Amino acid sequence: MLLSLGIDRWVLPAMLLWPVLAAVLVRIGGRDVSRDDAGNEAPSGGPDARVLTLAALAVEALLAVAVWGVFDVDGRGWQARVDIPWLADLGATLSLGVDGLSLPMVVLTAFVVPLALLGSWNNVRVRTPAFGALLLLLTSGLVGVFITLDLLAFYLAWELMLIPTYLLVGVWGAAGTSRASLRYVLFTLVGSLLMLVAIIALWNAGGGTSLHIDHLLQVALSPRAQLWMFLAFFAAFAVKSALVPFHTWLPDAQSAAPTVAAVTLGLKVGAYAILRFAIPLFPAAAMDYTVRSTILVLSVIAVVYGALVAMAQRDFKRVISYSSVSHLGLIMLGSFVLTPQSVQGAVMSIVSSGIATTALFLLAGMLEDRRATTAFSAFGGLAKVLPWFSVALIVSMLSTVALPGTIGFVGEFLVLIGTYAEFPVLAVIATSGVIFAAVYGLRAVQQLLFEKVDTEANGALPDLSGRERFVMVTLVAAMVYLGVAPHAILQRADRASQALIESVRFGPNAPTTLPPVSLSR
Amino acid sequence: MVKILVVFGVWMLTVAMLTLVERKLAAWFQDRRGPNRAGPGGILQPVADGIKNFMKEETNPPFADRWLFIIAPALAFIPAMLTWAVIPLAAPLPTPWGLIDMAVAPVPVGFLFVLAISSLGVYGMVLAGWSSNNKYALLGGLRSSAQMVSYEIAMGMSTIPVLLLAGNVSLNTIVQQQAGMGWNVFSLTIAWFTFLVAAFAETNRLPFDLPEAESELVAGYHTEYSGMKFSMFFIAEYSNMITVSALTATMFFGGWDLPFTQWDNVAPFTVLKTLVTLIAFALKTGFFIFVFMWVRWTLPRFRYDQLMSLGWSIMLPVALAYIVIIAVASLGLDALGVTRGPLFTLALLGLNVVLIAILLTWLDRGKLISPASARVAPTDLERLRARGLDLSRRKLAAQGVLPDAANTAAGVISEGGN
Amino acid sequence: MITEALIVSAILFAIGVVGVLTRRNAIILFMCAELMLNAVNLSFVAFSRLHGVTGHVFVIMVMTVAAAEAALGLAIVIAIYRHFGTVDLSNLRTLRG
Amino acid sequence: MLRTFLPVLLLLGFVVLNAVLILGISHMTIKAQPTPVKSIPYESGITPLGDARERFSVKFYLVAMLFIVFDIETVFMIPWGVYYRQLSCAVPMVNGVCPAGQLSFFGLGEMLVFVAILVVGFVYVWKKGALTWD
Amino acid sequence: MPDAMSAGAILRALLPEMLLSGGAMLLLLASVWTPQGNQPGAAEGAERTSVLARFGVILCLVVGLAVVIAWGDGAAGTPDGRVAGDGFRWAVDLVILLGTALALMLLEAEHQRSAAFGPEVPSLMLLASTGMMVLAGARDLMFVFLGVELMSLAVYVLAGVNRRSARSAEAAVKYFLLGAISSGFLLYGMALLFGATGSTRLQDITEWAAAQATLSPLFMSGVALLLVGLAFKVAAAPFHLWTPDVYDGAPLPVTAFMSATVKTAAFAVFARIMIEGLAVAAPRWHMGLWWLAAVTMVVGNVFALSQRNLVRMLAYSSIAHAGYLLVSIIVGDAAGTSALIFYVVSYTLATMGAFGVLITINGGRDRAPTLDDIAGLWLVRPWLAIAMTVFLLAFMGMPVLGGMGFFAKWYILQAALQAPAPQTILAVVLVIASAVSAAYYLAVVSAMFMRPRPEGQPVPSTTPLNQSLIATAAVALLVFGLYPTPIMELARRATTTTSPTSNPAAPRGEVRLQTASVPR
Repeated sequence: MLLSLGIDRWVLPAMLLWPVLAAVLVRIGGRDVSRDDAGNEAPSGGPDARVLTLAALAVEALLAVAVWGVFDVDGRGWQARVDIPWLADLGATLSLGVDGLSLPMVVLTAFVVPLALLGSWNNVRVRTPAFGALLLLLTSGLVGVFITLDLLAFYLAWELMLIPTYLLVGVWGAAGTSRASLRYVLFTLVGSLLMLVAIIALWNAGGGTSLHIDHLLQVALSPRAQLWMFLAFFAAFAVKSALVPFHTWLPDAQSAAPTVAAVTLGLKVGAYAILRFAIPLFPAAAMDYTVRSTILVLSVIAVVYGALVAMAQRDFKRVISYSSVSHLGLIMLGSFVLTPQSVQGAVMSIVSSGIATTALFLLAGMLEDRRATTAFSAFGGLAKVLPWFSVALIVSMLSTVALPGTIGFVGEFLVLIGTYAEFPVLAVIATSGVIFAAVYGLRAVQQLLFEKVDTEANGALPDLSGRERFVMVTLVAAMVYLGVAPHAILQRADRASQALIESVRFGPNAPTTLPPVSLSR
Repeated sequence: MVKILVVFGVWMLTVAMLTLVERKLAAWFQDRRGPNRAGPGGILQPVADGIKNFMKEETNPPFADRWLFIIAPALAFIPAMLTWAVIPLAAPLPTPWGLIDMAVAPVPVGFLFVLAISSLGVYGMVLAGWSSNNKYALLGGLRSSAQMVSYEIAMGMSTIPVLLLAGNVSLNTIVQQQAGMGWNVFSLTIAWFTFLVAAFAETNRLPFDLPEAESELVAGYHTEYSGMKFSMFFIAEYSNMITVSALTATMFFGGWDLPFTQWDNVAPFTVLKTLVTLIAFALKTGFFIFVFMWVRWTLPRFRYDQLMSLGWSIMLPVALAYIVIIAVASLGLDALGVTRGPLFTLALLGLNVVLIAILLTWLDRGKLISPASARVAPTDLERLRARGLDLSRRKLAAQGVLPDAANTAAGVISEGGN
Repeated sequence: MITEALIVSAILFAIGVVGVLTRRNAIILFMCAELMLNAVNLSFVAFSRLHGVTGHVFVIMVMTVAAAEAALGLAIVIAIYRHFGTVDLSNLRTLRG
Repeated sequence: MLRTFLPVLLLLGFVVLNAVLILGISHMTIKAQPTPVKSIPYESGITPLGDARERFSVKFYLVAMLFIVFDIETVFMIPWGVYYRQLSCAVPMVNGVCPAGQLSFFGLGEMLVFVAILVVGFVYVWKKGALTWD
Repeated sequence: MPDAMSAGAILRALLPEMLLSGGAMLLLLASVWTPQGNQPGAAEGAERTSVLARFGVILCLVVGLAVVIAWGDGAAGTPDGRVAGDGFRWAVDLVILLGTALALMLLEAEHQRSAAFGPEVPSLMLLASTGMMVLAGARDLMFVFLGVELMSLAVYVLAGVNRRSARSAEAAVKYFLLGAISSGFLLYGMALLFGATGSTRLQDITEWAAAQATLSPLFMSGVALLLVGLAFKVAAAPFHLWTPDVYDGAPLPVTAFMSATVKTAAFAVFARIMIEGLAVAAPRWHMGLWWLAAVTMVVGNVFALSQRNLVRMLAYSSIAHAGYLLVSIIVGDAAGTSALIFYVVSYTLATMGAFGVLITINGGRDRAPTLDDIAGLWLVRPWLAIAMTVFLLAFMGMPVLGGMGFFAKWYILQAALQAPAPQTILAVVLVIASAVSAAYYLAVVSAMFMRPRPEGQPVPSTTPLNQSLIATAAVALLVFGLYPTPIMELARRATTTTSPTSNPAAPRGEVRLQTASVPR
């Protein structure tokens, strides 16, 4: 039915452009609630900017559903693909399309952002039109990163995320966060600008006629050139996704950011980009023994280190951040082990981490709304006071620590299985990280929920409102549903990960010494 | 070279005699006798002056620039003595060694040489004024420099038409051209007049002797000088006067050329020709020297602002416009097929007559020719009074006496004032 | 002859550069700059003996420019003097980073 | 080249020598007998007040600047004036005469442009009052 | 004896310049009949500056039209090849006129506040841009010198044009002295080149150099001195020391003019001399220019980091931009040149816009705005803050939100990496430097958005003209940032359409191959 409307022709461009358009509308037409509250000014006309933003994001989510709908599970290659002529002189087209890898990301993003906004409705109450506009721009960038097939368009989308995030964190974040957000931008920028050089070099090597990934995948490169380009790409993505040791900006930025921004920072955009671009474009470099083992070791270190550091945190938000760092390690591990299971596991982990992190940050935000702090020392015994909250927190935390039956388990399990087949030692070490994860997860739950109510203020905290309940129930339902029925994603990611591995093995740049990967499982 | 020594000697003698001539002329104009003690008819007066100057004590005012004070007279003296070297004095002289140009240094860029060297003289005056540490002297030096540079432009521009006709900067060629076409004073009357006025100003002679206006500045830049140093300034001034006269003669009155005949211009050259042309040249030059002195004892001195405004707002535009007119006219005559000859000159003369008429009626309007007082109509008098009133009011305003004090004149940097 | 002129020109230019580097008086700096230009003029004239009239034309143009520059420089230095009462550049301190 | 200017150089040397001689002789023949009163600058008998080298009217600077600018215009006009006839002829001249019908307005046009620019500057200076001395 | 050079050909070749200078002189005459100072009617006289500035803008548009027509006609340069008639000249002319028009608007805006400018300032600006246009077309060292001086003399005056301001006077004297000295170097270089080659025409110089087995020391020292002089003019490190002081002291519109348009013209002539004239000697100057570019990028960005004074910051940033542009000259082929043109378009728009904002927040005070002045701008004038962010991001080279700035860097990087001898290291230096530059540009952004408005800071107000300038610049940057093809098409045409008089001896690109055999 959807196909008959030709929806696949316009849905992806719409997903990319609608938020930008909506951003302008929200900025111009939205009403700033805080001004009404302060009574400084006569309420300007128009609806509440937050409502407008949410509506726009809801439209975006609907579009994502449409994409999901038109996606052919058995199809090969790009789906819902659209090519819009753009810069003829560079050979750049606005080429959009999804496959099994990006589809989950698109849907995840399109749902998580509005939920996060709804869940942190009162987190931001000042200058909401601008806030909404920036959030929409950011959404456009996020979606763009997942659906663009042209490297120039991808780079534009990639950088489009930067400034809105910077402003969201800096302006609406806790006081004195401009430094943290600046650090985030600078870190990211160094990486992405190096990537820009690599993109141009790659394009140049491909004859300077096209920036489309399909074209560039066919470009044969010298090992040396591959290595440099891969390192440039990897630098950009690793910084963005906060791989240890490039992770230092993440906890600072996330803990300072307004909830929505923290959620978007937690989305594993970089990890996706590594799977999508860095590995298939430069397989020989990625599978080079030194490079690969270094990254694998780094990943494992990230898993363990993230978990260990998370254990030592005294602030709930920072625990979430470090757990996210730890997850990223697993995703990287899965990506670079590059077996069908591990890649699928990585995809699952990206999704699970996205959902769980969102849920946790929303919960932290709810705490913060109520008590203006998220330090463990301020809380305790909330289980009795806030039952809804507690349930949501426990489920989310269990998913984070990969309890079977939650989505988190699926991802980690697949990654670890895949890794075990290739690198048993690494798998074992990484598994220890999972155990540490249990420790920090339980510790957080215990410190927040189960000790005595030792602070007067905590006794009278209101439980989740209807709005908050709706958001948390949705997220928890997603975690549990995907935990028991991961098929919905795995089925779609299967072909894509196969294709990825094939392109690595048989592409023009395939490594001469193949990694010991068994295709038949 | 012999030529240098001979001509230099003659030159110095002429200068010396000129001081006497000037005084004699002044006496004549004023109906008195002039110097008559030293020698017969005062003929040895210059010698007496010279000896006196050598013996006279020199004062050394407590100035900061002792060396500049000493060098300044030399700086005025040297260029004055150099300029005349390029002026052709007569038709070439046949000698056993071939034809010899009757100029000390017959350089091909004679005209430029005169312009260049004569403008160096201003350094002497400025430095004299500066190093004297005397307010009169400083002001005199400044005035002379401002005046000389102002009129140098008018002078330069007024000679361009000559170049237009001659097509060369060699003074000899200019003389030759006039021999062929007739004197430039006919074809370029206005240029001649502007040149003459500028020449007066350049030599700091009355009516433009503001730098040494004795009624205002005692003696101007050489107030503090005495003895031979003073004498050197004096020599320089007279030397310049001769040079300028000779230049006028050369550029506008045919130089050593004899009018109405080609006899003197064509080979073979003989000693007789040289002598005759030399005399012709000397007569022409002498006439202009006479004019210089005549004017000195006839006309009153200009006011300084009148002087500057004459130079900048009348001489310069007139000279500029004249260049354009002559350029157009000569091109037009060429287009009409008039060959360069007497007819050409006549045509230009006609043009000049028209131009002079225009100049006198339209441009002058009673400013130059007749004294303003003779022409002021009652209504104009009223206007002038009102203007004077306005000026004094403004002056008061500037002093802050009147409330509506306006700013200093914007647009140009105005500071101090004297 | 040309070589000598070039050497003189180079020396004059060098004097100008050294003056520019070592002096702080605006007038002297200005004079040094003019000296540099005129040193170059000398070079041009010398080279013109080899290569024809182009150098002379260039010299006239440089002179023009130098004249305009001189007029301008004088005006600017006067302005400086009016504002600061000095032409010593090291006393000019309104612009500090 | 050098031969043409040799007389000038000789004359220059001669004149400089003369100047030095005059200054030197007069320096030797006289005996300075300075007294304090004799040494003070002559200002019509009034004791001088302050240094002579005070600030003087900016007008003098202005004239200097204008001179520099306008004098250079003359520098351009001289070569133009000298070559005017050649510039007015579209083909090389024959015996100093331009062949009939070959007159060109190139030289005149160039100079008119030049003069026009000069006049604009002149009018500007004039209207700004830089030429009036008050 | 006007041999072969008919007056008509000269007229045709120089028509835009003549139009512009003629118009400028008319404006000058108009300005002189404006009462000022203590003359009666001086109050209306102040108005006149604004009127004249607007006329200047119109004049720029007219001349721009003439340029477009000339380009469309395929107008050639002068027959003797001393003035180019190629696309590069016309394109640079257009950029210069754009910058001049915008600067005139800025002038008008600033004048509304401070009344600091006399009525002749617009015509000064136009005369400066006449000089720049001469530079854009100069194919003869004589014209180069003439253009440089025509431009510089007017800009010296412009720097000191606020006569009430001591800062302005100081800027003028510093600019003047350094400018005069750099002219000296430039000229000496020209003299030595003339001495070595016997001509001042770039074409002759190229032919001479191509015919030599070894290049004489005279020639090379000429090139070196020329390089130094040009480096002074474009403010490349280490010859940049005058820049911050001069930019700081000069009136804001003039600073904008200097940092965008003057730089454009200087780079145009730099490129023409280096690429067209001295390409044969490329192996010899290449290394020097390489280091110049690298050092300039680093120095500009590093020194900008510590500035609180926004104008000084932009001054250092303009030094850094000079470094980026030098990269395109080092690349030296058609791609590099078109990248240069694209870059200056983007840079002009961003600079003019940014200075428009600075003029607005400065409110006519006689001092440079600092970070404190712009702090919390977002709270009072959100759109202004957004526009400023766009401009800063364009400087930085951020895609989408920085608009054209990104593609400007992209094209330079592309040219650098595509060149026959790829400049990979310079490209990396460039991007790292850009990343560093983000620190200070974002410091301004963060001041605007993340700091409270200081007490007592007045709410800036704009004139409609300035407002439209800022808006236009920002929108143009954004639009062409998503679809840069028109501008790039223009830039590309500029470097591929050559006039009949273009140098056949040195087609671009092949030059390098020829010189590869030149022994060092």
